[in-house]
Amino acid sequence: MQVKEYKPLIVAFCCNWCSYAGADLAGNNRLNYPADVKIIRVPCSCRVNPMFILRAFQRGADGVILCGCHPGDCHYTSGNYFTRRRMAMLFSMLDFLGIERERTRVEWVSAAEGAKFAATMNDFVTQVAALGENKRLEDLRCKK
Amino acid sequence: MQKITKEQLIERASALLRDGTVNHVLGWAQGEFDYDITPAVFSDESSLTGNFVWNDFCGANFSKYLVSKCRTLEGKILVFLKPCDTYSFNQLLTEHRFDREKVYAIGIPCEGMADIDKVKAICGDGISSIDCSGEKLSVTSIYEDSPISVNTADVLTERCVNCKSKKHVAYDELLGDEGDILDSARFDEVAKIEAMTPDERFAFWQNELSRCIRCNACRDVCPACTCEVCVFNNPKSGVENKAPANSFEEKMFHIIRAFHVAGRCTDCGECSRVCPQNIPLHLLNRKFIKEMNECYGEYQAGETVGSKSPLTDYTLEDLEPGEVFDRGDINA
Amino acid sequence: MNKKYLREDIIRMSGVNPKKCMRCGKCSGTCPAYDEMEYHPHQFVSMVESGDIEPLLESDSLYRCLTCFACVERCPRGVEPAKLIEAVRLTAIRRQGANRLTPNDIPAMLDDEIPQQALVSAFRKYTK
Amino acid sequence: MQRIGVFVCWCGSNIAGTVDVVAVAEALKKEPGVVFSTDYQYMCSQAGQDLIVSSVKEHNLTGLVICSCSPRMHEATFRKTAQVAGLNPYMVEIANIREQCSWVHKDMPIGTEKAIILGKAAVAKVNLNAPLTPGESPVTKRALVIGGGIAGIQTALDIADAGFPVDIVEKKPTIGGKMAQLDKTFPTLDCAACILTPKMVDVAQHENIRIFSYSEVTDVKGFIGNFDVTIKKNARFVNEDICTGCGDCVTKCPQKKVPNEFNLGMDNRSAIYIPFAQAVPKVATIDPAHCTMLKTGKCGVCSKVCKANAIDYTQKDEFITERYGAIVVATGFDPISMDKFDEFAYNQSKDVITSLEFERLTNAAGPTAGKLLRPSDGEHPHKIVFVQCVGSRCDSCAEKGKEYCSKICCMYTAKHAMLTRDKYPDTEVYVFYIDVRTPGKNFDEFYRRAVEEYDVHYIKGMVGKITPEGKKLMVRASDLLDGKQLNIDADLVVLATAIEPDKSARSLATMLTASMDTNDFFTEAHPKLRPVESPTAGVFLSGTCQGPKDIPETVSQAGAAASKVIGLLAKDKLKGNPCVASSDELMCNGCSSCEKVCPYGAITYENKEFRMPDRTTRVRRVASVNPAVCQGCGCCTVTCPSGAMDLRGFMNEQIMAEVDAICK
Repeated sequence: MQVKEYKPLIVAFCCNWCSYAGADLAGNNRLNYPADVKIIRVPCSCRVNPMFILRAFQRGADGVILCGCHPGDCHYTSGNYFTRRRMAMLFSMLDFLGIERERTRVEWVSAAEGAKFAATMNDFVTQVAALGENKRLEDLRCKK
Repeated sequence: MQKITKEQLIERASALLRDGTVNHVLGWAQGEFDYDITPAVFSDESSLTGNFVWNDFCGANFSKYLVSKCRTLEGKILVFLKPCDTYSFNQLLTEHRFDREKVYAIGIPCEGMADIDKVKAICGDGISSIDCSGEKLSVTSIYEDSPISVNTADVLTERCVNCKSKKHVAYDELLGDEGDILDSARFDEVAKIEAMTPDERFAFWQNELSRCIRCNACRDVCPACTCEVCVFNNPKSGVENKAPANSFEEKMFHIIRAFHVAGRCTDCGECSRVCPQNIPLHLLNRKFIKEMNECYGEYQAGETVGSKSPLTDYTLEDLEPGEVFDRGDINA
Repeated sequence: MNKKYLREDIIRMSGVNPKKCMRCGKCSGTCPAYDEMEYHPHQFVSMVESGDIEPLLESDSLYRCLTCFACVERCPRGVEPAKLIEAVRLTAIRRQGANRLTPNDIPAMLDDEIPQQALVSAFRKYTK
Repeated sequence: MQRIGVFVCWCGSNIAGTVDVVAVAEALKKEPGVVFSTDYQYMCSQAGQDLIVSSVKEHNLTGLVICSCSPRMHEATFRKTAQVAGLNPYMVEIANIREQCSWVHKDMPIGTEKAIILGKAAVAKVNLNAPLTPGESPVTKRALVIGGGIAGIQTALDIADAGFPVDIVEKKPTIGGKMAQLDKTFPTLDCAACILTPKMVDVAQHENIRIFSYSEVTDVKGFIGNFDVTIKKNARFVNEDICTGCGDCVTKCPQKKVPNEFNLGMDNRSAIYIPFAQAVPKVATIDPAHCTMLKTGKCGVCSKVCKANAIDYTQKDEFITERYGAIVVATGFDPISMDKFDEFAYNQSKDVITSLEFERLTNAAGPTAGKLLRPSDGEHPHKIVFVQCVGSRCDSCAEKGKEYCSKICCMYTAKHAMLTRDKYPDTEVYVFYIDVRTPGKNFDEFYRRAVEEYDVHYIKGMVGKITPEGKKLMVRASDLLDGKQLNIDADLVVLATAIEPDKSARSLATMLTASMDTNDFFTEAHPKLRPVESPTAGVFLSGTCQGPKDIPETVSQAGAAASKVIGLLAKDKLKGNPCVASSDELMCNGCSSCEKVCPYGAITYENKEFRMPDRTTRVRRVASVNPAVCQGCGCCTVTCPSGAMDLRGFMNEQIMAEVDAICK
């Protein structure tokens, strides 16, 4: 019998203007990345509340990645600058609590960077898969 | 022993009540024991002389009380502020949480507050009274014949050992001497945890936070937690939760709480003081403060009114979240 | 000495970032010792930046700089060429054996004949 | 509870090739709220849309989930479909199962599984969707242009020609700005006055344009479509409506020793003055700081000679409040002060001048009637040195000049050098440069002509020091290419000074809540795609207030800003984006955190009375979001500690539901 391959669950928050469009471009160019990545569309990376990220982990996500416009290119001029600070602080706090820092990432992906989007997702999935299941953050009640 | 005496405070407060400058006094009152002092509102001279106390156990930071008291009490309120309380006072003003016009703030010097658990560790249980008037604490216990003498320095609370400032950053009137901003070692403990391996850190916090009983005392006392409705009480927030159900929820609670007060926390240490489970909650807040200081420049919440916290600000050259880890590997 | 190491050492000693230079030549335009020099202030900046330091160390130009700081004062980019020249000069002096001075060495040198300023400036030089 | 219909699109084989669409439709049927689920070949086709409309009616649907291509592709299409079916367009959510599923995954079971999860997330979100209606606000069909230089003039003319009334506010007594002071313009060498003054006249005569000269904006309230602006008309002590601009008062005024700012202090004017002959409006202005009558009450000559009886010594500053739909900032620039640059001896010698002063010296209407004469002794200079990049491209730590390149100096210096050589061939001209930057149509050709045809000596190297020696100016510089130090005994030195935004720009930006960069240039809403709009809705940028520019660039930006304004004013009502932030007043702390991160200044605070459960009332400070200004980024929602601030269409609850659906 074949051992079932471990599949990580990745939640990706993508800003509507750059990264979500970048993900669409990856699709247009048929650039493959694992289906483990599920994208949630937000208007701007600065819309992502740390609570969403914690909630994802709580409900069993193995990794969370946040994608936004490159600094300086934010559709709303400054949103991703705030994201950068907030996420730097949140991730550093998660690390402080002993949660693997490889499970979180912020990546700037422009609407033209379909290839970067696919490469980033491939890389992130590999990185999270190497860590195995997220045991430190999940809420056991929520796991089937 | 505190340098300024209870009598001096009562005398000044009485004078201000008498001449009508203030109508109420926010001060400390005797609890069941000498060491469980509670905040109280005094509205006349006789209650002041009867119940007002000031000793080494008057840790409570009154700034937060102003938010509700300014709404419910008529007239002007006198508040006594220790140096660390003045930072919370300013921070609350920055956030427009109370009416400055309704408050008369008297800055009072503080020699550090005593930690009853540390006293108990030395003297054991059964403490019946503590006399703070001498150089040393004189502790009377039902199990001992004569009072035990305890060095104040040995029983200071953690926040006072690592006191960040003896300077008052806000007041209408100052009693006693003004102190200085101190070079404290308050981030040493954070650095120690940072130096652990991720597994050790996880184990450390698992051990600490699993004791949490979600009594919400940390939140309720925190001068940064003055929300009209707390997200943990709000069914629409998605994180509403009244009791810890498992190992993650208290982590979620404490991470979110620390994040909500990040950049606004003045490091007054009230959260750890009131925690019945003695969880070092201040370390979470200090981690944020240390991180923000290192990444975005020194910032002390409440130092001035109207300052912009690092999380509501940015520069074009800020570190990327990944780079925050790379700057001198903290796991090395 | 390794070329890269030499460059970094001079940059460290001087505290100057030669990359900020925009090649305007105002330092050389303002230099009162220009005609005495084989290499001019702007060349010091650009040669240190490219790591081409040996010719500077061997040139007399090092000692023609009056340290008048006109170049430092007028540089629009805040590059401070005089400090760079000073660092190259120090490197040359160190190669000749004169080396570091620590506070402990001072008492032995104290002498009524030596002016205080000489000691202070020597100390400043040799501790860099 | 919603009644949700799920529509799974095949997109031919684009989706159906990798995703089992029937299985997806079947699986989603079991989700809470879903009452109908189906699949179809092309959902975006007319037949597909008809299917949606009929299903809505048949099954009484309240929300739609379309599993199809990217919402960036067809969200608008399906929203319209929903509207046709009688639903609120914002009751539609799209699950992107093409670009983000079938096109990037090859394996059918995996693709199907993911498509189902994406569908579930969309269903979870629609369950919490609420109908949204875009807010509407009226548009006041009048524009305000702040600044009456060439940028403001061009913008105002373009807007006025489209039929909308425009007001220009200019703080000087006349419009015209810096261009009115110039002599000739590069690279074509047209006379500045010849091309500018007709435009000034057009402005004055245009039925749709009002000019508030000698006036400034003191207060701005409101938002896009509805700005309430207070304009202060400074007292000029002359009745503008009666003054004929005959100039009798100017000639008769006994106080004639006032430095003439139009000629940069190189000659004098009288206390009552008209800045220059072609001024618009051509009316006199009394300078209260120098008028003897106003200072001592004794004189009154101008009043006596004025045949129109226009002089009014009792005139007061007047405040006018007007409502505008759009505001264009065209505040322009000034050369920086030379006070910190001792090495160039600007304050020591009259013969060291700035380029703008040089313009006046060569201008036929200038203090020397166009003859190039040394300001110190009126002699003809034979050796002229031009210094480029004075105060531009400085490091910030040097704290003297500006970090940026001022952009126009290379070209106007080439122009000055060329014109000098053309008019006075006996003059030797040197230009000291760091780089010569000539990106522009016919720009490099122009510069090469200066070098090749007019023998201007271009020397690479910055001037280090200028020392006045007798009648000469000793210019010391290094020639970096020849490797030698030069000492030139010049008769005249011209400094190409850096330009900076007008001093009034900073306070104006605060009034407009428009953002600025560290150099006080206004920032644009998007550096590439929205270069003439400020991030603050309804505020537009024209000319050098946004960054250094030459005249052609300024005029094209002015036209672009005008077209944006016309586009705005052409609308009767502004329909906002309904996905905007809103604050729950019952939960708001009034802490001002959200205001600090809002890039649009959409959040304000008010003290509001609340009835408490115990029937008392309490006044609390709460935030309110102006939906006409908010663009819906959601930054405030994360900053808000109490969670009072939420974003419509992307509510906390909705995103949490999506997270839960994905992680289930």
